[in-house]
Amino acid sequence: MIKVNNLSFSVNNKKLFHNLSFAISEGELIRISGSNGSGKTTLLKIMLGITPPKKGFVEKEFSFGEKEFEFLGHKNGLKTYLSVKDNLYLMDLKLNDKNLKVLNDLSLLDLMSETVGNLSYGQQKKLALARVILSKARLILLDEPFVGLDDDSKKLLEKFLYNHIKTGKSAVITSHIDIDLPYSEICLDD
Amino acid sequence: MGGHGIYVWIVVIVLFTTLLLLILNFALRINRLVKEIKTFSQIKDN
Amino acid sequence: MLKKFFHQFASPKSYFRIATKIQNPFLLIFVLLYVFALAWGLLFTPEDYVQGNSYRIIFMHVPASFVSQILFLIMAFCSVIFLVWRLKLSIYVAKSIAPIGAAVTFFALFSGSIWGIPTWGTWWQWDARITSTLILLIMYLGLISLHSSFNNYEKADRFFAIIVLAGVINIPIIKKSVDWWSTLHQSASITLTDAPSIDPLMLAPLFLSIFSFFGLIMGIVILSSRYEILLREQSKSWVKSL
Amino acid sequence: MIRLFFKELFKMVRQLRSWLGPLSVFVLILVAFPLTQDIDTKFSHQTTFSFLWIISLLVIMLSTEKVFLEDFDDGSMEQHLLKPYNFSDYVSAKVTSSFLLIGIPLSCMSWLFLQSAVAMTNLNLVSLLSFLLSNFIFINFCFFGNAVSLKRGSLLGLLIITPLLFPVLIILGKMLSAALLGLDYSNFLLLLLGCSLISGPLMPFVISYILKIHLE
Repeated sequence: MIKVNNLSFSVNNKKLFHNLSFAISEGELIRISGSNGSGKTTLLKIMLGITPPKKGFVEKEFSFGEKEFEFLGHKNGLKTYLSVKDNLYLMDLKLNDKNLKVLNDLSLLDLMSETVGNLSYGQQKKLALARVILSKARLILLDEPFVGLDDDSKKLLEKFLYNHIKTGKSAVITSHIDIDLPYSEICLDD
Repeated sequence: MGGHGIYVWIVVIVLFTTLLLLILNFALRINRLVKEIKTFSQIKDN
Repeated sequence: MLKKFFHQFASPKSYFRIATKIQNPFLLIFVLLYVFALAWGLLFTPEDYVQGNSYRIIFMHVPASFVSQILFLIMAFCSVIFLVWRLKLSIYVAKSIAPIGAAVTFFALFSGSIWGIPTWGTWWQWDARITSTLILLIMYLGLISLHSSFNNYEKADRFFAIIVLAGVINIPIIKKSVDWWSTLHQSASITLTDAPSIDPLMLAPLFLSIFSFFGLIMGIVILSSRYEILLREQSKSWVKSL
Repeated sequence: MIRLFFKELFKMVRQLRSWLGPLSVFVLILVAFPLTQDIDTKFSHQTTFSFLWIISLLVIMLSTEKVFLEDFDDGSMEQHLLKPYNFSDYVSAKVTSSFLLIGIPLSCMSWLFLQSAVAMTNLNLVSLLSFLLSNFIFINFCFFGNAVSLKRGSLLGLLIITPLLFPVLIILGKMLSAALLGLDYSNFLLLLLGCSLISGPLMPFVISYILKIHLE
């Protein structure tokens, strides 16, 4: 699905990683690990095509423009001065039964008219995750998705990821927290 | 008319001060940087 | 082919080596030449009938205002090379020109103002040339603060190059429009270029002073670009083994 | 594209302070200006016009101060970059919505103030048009400046783009003086139109290129 060839990256002459190669096939979960500042987020951004790599290239089977992937970074992409409902409108999510059921599972249904700025960090994170869960993308890339989630939501996300890769789709996550899923690991520490 | 020599000398003085300051500024900075790099690499070697 | 050539001969390392070698003789020659030109202009040319001695400021003012614009052009040229070929050396040079350009532009404005006091009776006029020079100074200052406000050098370099290019397109436009604007009012009593009755006795030292001042400033540019290279390439092995 | 524009408009309308605030500041300054003069003084055309232009420019600078910062900070700009549509469409949607909510009201208010301050008979429509065009150009350039100095406060970007706006102000001034002298001013109006026709489609590309560098 996506192939990374001899990737190198450095910031102000400081090397982050060198000659990195791997491939993601269908139905695979990749976990990128490494200490702080080892370039996990940067690697995700290179795979997304936001940051150009210093050397090497990323081969994609599909073009990233075609709504075949979904990304959630450290920043949630939510407007804090708007209500949950308005944010869902900005994310292009319709309020049909199926979507509402997922929102109910995330216990966000009671908060629909609440302003996002008044929600807790975990609730905001869940709202942002709702976009990923409802997107039906073939590849999802998550940057530290478990930070700030309670146990129930963590289990829900794990279950979602499990079903996701079960249906032949792929996911890339960076995480410090251990997860109960089969995954292959890419370690950025040398 | 004539006269007005004072203006010329003011400009001359300002010009040469500016040039001198520019040259000194960069020369001193280079010196300091080279010294720093040398001491850092020495500490790293030991 | 061309790219390879550039990368071999315009690497910061070989530039630094050559620059270190030629810098001192270069500076010395042009300082002496400029002092000679100034001495010739200030002491051995006849006094002007209209302006008296004050016209002698021309030997410092004209070179400075000329060089202040040439420096911006050189900076733009370097930026184009950087944006097209990603040649690091060119952006080092461009960046090291900015503070020097600001200093020269400031001096051009200052000497113009001083000259204005005896000739115009005022140290400032909102005339086309002066206004566009003032804008040039502001652009130099803006560029310096722009580059220093980024902590990622590579991003800063690209922004710097883009803004320099925007500025170099801008300068002729501003000049043209300000010219246009000032024609509405009465033109200034004496414009700087139409110095009254330039006779060859004054012209020769004037040209010599422009040439030698340019060389002198280029010497300082070599000096400051050496500093820039050292600063940016600190972690490279060739710098450490210096 | 249209959907995107409505989303941007929706976001902006909901955030009252981003457009209502600057408009109120504009009104307050308009009120303050006559207060500094004697009641009987009739303003000259030249002064009133240049006052209105400069105030519009300042208010637009004020109102566009954080246009990109908000999206950059909460991460929605990254999401826009990854979406199927062009990134420059997002920028032009933003420009258009702020022209609609800030540029057009500013032009109308300037025009109304003009009616009250100086008696204009032959220049009504043209002055409104010149306000609209100049405000459009101002907004485009202020967006450019803010894109450059995204996280460092808008001061830096404005320092660099304000010289770019001088020619526009000079054209405006020339147009006015030609009109007041009864000469043909259509050249200047066409020049202004040309400026906005060039900067309108071109600026979103430049701005999106700059924003992409910021996102790296």
